[in-house]
Amino acid sequence: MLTYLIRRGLQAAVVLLAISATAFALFYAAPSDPATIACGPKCDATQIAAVRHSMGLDQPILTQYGDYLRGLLAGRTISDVDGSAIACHAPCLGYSYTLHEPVLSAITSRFPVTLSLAGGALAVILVLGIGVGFVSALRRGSASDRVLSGFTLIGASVQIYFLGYALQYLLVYSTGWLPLPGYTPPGEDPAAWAAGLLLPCLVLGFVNAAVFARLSRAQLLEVMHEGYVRTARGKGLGVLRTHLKYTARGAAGPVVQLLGLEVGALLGGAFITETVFGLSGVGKLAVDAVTQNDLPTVVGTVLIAAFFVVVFVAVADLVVAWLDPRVRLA
Amino acid sequence: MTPQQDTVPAVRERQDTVLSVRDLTVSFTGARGPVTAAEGISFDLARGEVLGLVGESGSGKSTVGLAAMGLHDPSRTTVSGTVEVVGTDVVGAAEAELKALRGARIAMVFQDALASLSPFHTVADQLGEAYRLHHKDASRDRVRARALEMLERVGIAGARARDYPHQFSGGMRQRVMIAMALINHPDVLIADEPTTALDARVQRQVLDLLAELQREFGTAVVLVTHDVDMVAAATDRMLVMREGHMVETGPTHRVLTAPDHPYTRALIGAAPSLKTVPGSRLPTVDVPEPKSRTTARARPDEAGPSLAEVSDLRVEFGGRRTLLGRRREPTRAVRGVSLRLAEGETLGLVGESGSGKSTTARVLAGLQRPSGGTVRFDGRDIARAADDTALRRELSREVQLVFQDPYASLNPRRTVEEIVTTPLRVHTDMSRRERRDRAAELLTQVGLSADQLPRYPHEFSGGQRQRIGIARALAPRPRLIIADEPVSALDVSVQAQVLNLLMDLRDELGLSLLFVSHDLAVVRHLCDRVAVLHHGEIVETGTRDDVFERPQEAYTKELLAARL
Amino acid sequence: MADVQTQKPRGPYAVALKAFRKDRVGLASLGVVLLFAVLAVAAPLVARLYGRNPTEHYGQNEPGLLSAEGLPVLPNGGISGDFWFGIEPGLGRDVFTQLLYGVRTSLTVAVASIALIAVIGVVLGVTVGYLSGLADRVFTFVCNVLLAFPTLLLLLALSPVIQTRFVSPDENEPAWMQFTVLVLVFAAFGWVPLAMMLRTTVRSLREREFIDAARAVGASRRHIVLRELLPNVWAPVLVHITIALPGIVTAEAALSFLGVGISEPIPDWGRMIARGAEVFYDDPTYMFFPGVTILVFVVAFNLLGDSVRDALDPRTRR
Amino acid sequence: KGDGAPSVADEANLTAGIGTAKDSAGPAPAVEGARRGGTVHVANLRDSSHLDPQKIYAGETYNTSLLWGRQLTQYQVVDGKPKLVGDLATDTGKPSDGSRTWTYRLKDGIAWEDGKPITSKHVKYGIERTFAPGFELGPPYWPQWLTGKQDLAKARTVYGGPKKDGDFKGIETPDDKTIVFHFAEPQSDVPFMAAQSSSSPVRPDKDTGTKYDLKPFATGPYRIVEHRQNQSMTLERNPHWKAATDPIRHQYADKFEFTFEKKELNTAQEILNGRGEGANTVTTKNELPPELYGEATRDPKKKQLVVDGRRGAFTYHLVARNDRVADPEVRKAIHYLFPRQQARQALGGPRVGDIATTYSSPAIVGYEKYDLYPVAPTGDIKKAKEHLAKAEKPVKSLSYAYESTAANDRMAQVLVEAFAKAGITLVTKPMPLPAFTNEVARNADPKYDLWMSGSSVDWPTPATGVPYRFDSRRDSLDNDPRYKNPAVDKELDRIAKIGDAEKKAEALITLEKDKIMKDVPLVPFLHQRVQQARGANVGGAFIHPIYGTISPAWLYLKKS
Ligand SMILES: Nc1ncnc2c1ncn2[C@@H]1O[C@H](COP(=O)(O)OP(=O)(O)OP(=O)(O)O)[C@@H](O)[C@H]1O
Ligand SMILES: Nc1ncnc2c1ncn2[C@@H]1O[C@H](COP(=O)(O)OP(=O)(O)OP(=O)(O)O)[C@@H](O)[C@H]1O
Ligand SMILES: [Mg+2]
Ligand SMILES: [Mg+2]
Repeated sequence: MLTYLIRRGLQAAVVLLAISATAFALFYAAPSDPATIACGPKCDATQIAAVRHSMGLDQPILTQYGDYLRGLLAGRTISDVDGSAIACHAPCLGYSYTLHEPVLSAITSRFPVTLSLAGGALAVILVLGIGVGFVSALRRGSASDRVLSGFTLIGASVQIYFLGYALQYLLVYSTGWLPLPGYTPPGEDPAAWAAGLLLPCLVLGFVNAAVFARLSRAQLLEVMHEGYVRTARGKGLGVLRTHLKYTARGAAGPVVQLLGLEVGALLGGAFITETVFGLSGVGKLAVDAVTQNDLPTVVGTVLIAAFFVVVFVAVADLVVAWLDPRVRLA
Repeated sequence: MTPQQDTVPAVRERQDTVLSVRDLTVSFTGARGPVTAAEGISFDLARGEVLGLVGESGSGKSTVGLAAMGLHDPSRTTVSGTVEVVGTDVVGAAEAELKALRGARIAMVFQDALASLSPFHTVADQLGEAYRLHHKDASRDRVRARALEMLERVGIAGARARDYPHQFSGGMRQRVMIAMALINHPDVLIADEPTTALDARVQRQVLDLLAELQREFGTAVVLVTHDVDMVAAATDRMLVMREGHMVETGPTHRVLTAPDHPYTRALIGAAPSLKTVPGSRLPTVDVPEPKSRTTARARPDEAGPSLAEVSDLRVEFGGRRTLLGRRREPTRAVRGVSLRLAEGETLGLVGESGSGKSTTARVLAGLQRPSGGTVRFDGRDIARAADDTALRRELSREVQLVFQDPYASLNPRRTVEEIVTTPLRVHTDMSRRERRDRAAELLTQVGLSADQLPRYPHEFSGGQRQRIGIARALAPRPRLIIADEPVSALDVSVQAQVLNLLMDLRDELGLSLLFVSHDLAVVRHLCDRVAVLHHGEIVETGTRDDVFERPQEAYTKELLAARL
Repeated sequence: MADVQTQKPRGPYAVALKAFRKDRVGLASLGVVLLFAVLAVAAPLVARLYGRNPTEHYGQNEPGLLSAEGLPVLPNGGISGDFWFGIEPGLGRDVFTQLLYGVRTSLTVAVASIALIAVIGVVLGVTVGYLSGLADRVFTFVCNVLLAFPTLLLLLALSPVIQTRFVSPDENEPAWMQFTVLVLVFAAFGWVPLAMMLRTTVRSLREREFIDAARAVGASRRHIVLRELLPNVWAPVLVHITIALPGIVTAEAALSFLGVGISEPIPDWGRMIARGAEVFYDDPTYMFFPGVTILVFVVAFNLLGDSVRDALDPRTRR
Repeated sequence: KGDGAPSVADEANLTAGIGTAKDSAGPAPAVEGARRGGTVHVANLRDSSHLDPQKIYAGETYNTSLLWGRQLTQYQVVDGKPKLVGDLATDTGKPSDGSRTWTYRLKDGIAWEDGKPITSKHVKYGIERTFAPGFELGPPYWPQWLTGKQDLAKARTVYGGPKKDGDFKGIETPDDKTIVFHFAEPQSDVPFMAAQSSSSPVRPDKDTGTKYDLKPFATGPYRIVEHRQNQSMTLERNPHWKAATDPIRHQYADKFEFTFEKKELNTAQEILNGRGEGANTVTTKNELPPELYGEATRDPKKKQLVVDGRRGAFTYHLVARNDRVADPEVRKAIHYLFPRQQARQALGGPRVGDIATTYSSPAIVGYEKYDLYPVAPTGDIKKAKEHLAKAEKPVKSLSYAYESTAANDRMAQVLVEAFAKAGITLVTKPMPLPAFTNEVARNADPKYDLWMSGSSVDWPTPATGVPYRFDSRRDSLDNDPRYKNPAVDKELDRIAKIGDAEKKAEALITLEKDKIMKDVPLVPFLHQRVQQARGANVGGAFIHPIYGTISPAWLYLKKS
């Protein structure tokens, strides 16, 4: 177990290293220059050169990347445009000259939004996705199965940006049934927090739930014909309890694995949902950073997103191993 | 359990009948319309009686068993007739009624023990659940104690109760299933092929256990099997099924000795036993009375030039370096085996599962790299053939394989023609036409017809597929054929066909044959010499008669004794 | 248990085809998909018959169609006998022909990407699945990296880079280049799931005896990969393709929605929706049509994918 | 009216006058109907990039920083009409030595948020900071003018800021109330430059370097209590600010709460529908999202909440690179074929701006309306073709670079269509803003013929406009059309010596009209407008005529 964790950790570290290198190389190869952006609109060439120098952008890219990695592990001091020092503690993801704050703090301050959104969406996914999958697998071929399958088909096919706007138009704007989507810290006003996130979570959850509904339905149907399920019924166990105790357990593996990937992806920021509903989460931060060529933030958000994916994929593997004693970790 | 005298059903008192099946018909709705898997089945089972349900694969045995449990999926199955379990008609009964019945009055040991035990729950949990379901007010401790008791009863140490099924061997799992079925002392037990896929020794243990428990609890048993020997040994009455219909029923002794129906006769004769004449043609369903061989097989010269030879062969698996530098313990599959196969000879390789038979065969075929020892074919060192494509290609001209699984060894996406001509493409520069003609010729040789060339494997039955596999092996006109359990996946009557074919071809073509099997009777029937493998080592080698009549080693004796 | 041998010989695909022919939903969705394909191919013809083209600024050139703010004057987004689906706010282009030509954009990108994905995925997946060892480890690593990479961000960041790096300033970014870039980037990430799936499939196929059987008759590696393995993976590849294609249509639209992707004046559904989002308080119609079109298209494709899978998968046919 | 917004009488003529010493005395003329108390909420999508007074270089932040920062001079706005008056100083400055020396006297009673008096040393220190590295973000004028070196880098070799080079000789502070600037050349526009944020005092003991950028020390009516970058900012009344010293600002609300990062559309929805804190909210940076504009114009209740005005002196022009599109006939042809009305429609209609015929904005001193080559707003293809026919070489294709936004994409299509009608293929080059800045604005040799340029002057006189844009000796950052006319250069040299701001403005506008625009170096398109939203309960909201956004310094709550 411990060796497994260590090995998995090392693997994850290498993957993240590769991702950071790729992101770094790709984004620093972009045509526009962070120094130009950091320096004001009236900067001339010599000034920009000075700014480049003080930001360390005139160093070879490998040196810059080395500094970046060092900052990530041990923290470093970054020089501002004017050459003054900004302390950036480990894990230092760099400093955003557009936001004028360390990338990590920019991410952490937006993280509650993303976390709330991810949590809500996850709840919807679990209830709607797996619940629907369960019901329609149990009633395979029935009218309710067809209705639910149609429902998930729509979910799998609809665009967040279409559904998001359409629902905003119907439920918020024309009727006022729901409050405007937005984020209020739950500590401030839990009701407003829930109300503001209701629609985004529902939409994000619904669209993603479809995949889970289909997967869990297919999985359940497959496992339903396993011998051990029949054995359980042969013992005199009822249908529902058999499926809850045996079928669901047998079907869980792939669902959990997909769930791990999904949680990781959600925590890395739901780019489109956050854009559509105007939630200032990590995803919106990332998209904005890309459009504003805020390279440190782009690399930082890419890394964070990848980090969550890697971590939760590993967690999912652990859960699968815990669910299925046949799976050996090592 | 010795065969009893025929008891006339009419004489038996009503309350003594624990299972009464009348005119049972089961059909499935499939993609191609309904499939009737059982039709007009009727029988009675008295308390304490053992009924053997015999028939080849797909004849509807399991279907009848499941119908008795009321376990057919109602949405896709139509069941008609009546199945009365201690007075309750299972057909059309309410789920609640069935729940009370299942596991308590009627229980089933399902066909595949590994698949039938939940991999996610400990053995004790699964046993305990079976008990608790019908003893609602039993305390936790009581349930646990009962589960342990039942485990011990089937010979599994209580200490292993917290283990998961995958940590058990096949025989142990089978015993767990039996324990689970009997934990509530049911009136009827349906044991669906409880011993297939088990070694002879384990098979024996399981059957003995079943008989013991059956006697003890007075349970009536429906023993589903396709093994005639087993029926003879363990049942009072038998019922023969074919394609969903009852062919014949009656007291076991009577049916076995004087079968009414030719099918029954063929079924009984098809499996070689330790008493059949070696090398004789076996009866099959299509040819119940085969012509006997005109010329007896001449004993090949054992001392003659050796065709293939391995000495001190060792094969290890695994033991790869892990990331943290720990080496895992390698599996030592073959530990110093020495064998010799003379030109024209048939050598049998027997041993229980995992003893290294296949591994040895694969080394000889150039598919597996040995870890040590020498391998020679016709005097040439072929140890490197597994890694050296050119060498293997040369070798494969002379040595060909017939595989165990007729389903897995034929590529489902290639036509029979493509499959059979592959060796020709590799080894000859025949034109397409010529290859085709040769393939047609080969098919006829193995008893199929040439117009089946454009078909795909899934359109053939298991026996036919095995023939295709044999045709492929014959294509390059090899000198040695290695047959790795070529009949173990087949029904007895089909098995007989394939064995007959192999014997015919061997004689016609003067082939040498390395025949791998765990079935002693089959080996005895076919082989000139026999080598017994145990845990990767040769325990005993000798001529057929020496090994079967005068076994020297304890292990060999044990193996022979386990045969029913 | 009908005796199949009395019928004409049928390959596994023929069996699947027969199963598919019986699937009414599958046929219907195939019909819709084909309809879209025909519309894409015949777009100029349809536009000619209809009498409008997708690029002309009708609303700006014909007075009375658009308000000073650029909103359609007629209700429901300016739907009229001349403009069946209304006119685009701002420029006043015809929505119907825009949607029509939008099919071309979506289908071109999706089909080209899928073709590339299929080639890369099959080659890599099958090869790696057969080789294992070092190749396998490198492959797994690359896949892990690509899976953890936030694709959308990369796409967002990359498009302008390519545009400014590779296009000379005195020519329009050629349409083929826009398409190529999109296709390449979709393919760069899209092959991963397919290749991973094929790798697993091939690995289990490799354990099957018929591969050993081929080795035993002396077949070369090439023969094994090309003739023994490949024919066995077409079914999963086909299923994967039909299920992945609508995903690419969606992703392409999402990119356009976020402001990168195929640029003006090439009609594009995602861009229409983005514009629709801007005016949807004043002119919800403009969002309705592209939104519903994509929905129908993707639903049809997903249904088709399901049907293809059912037809090809012997287990679901059960 | 009733909401206390200053009435905007005649927008066309709202240029800034220069006020007298009497105008400069506090308190500011009361806003009609204003009352004290309450918390005004300001919701913007983005936080200001800088709050350090010497780094601020954006009209909106100038406007917001009025809440806590004071300068030597500032614009007093009465009834929407701006007037430049003394702020910390008693008047707008006294020139001497042919306008080479300017003297300011500070008022009595002006104090920092801790009650300590503001002295001329603080003002000097603040201005000295503009020389230091890192302050290239702010306007360059103080270093340039004080050293007489156009090149900022050279100016900085003369003096490198108070931290590096200590005291700067060019600014004298004979006593705590007096500050004297010695310029190398005659400077007429010093009063206007003294209104820029860079002319704010900074107290050396409070100069916390980079941190000062988050939370500057207050001199105005409010002080910053808390500022979390990109999240929120809270302002409270500054007890040491005295209304009597300030002719510009008010201190009506108790508090200002700034919040950031909320979607513009949602903020505007809340304001227009009075949901949540909407009624007490105002946007000072966000503009009214285009999504809501139609709705807001239809509903009279909502229309009231939309504050519309001129975006300061911002203009939007189609710039031709004069050395690539060298033939004036071709530029004239472009002038004629440019379909201003369709282009504006694609951008959103009349709300985005008024169609321009002049280079300079009507908001600047000395503005004069003229129309040298009258053309219908839908363009005149016939005339365009005539001019093209006169061109020396036929024009087949032109390239057009622009910042890629959905609206600009649409406008590009309008241009493509119009150029096509005149037989010219317009090659469009959309690029994201950073790339556009790099590739076009900052590139000494961009390979494009045309681009759109939105620009403004640094203060409402043409002095930072015309002489920069059309002087051939200036670099492409200033003279982006690459306009070259020796006669204009000569005339600009002459005008530079004029020591009076208003006279100089007049001369420049005349030059623009009589010489420069005759050559069509660029095609005037729009004098931009701006719309922002204010809550129903917020009074005193108007678009500041100079800074072009709602100014918080005039706001009050009707009920609290
Ligand atoms: N669930 C099902 N759906 C459709 N057909 C089925 C189903 N179960 C069994 N069959 C068909 O019914 C027939 C009888 O099957 P059954 O399992 O009873 O045979 P069996 O005698 O038990 O064979 P084996 O010895 O291989 O276990 C076969 O042709 C089988 O294909
Ligand atoms: N590829 C492999 N990797 C690891 N272990 C293997 C491998 N192949 C075989 N073994 C192990 O080697 C031993 C011998 O296997 P082999 O297949 O030769 O047995 P067998 O006698 O053919 O058994 P069976 O009758 O079940 O076919 C077994 O313990 C098996 O688990
Ligand atoms: Mg069976
Ligand atoms: Mg074997």
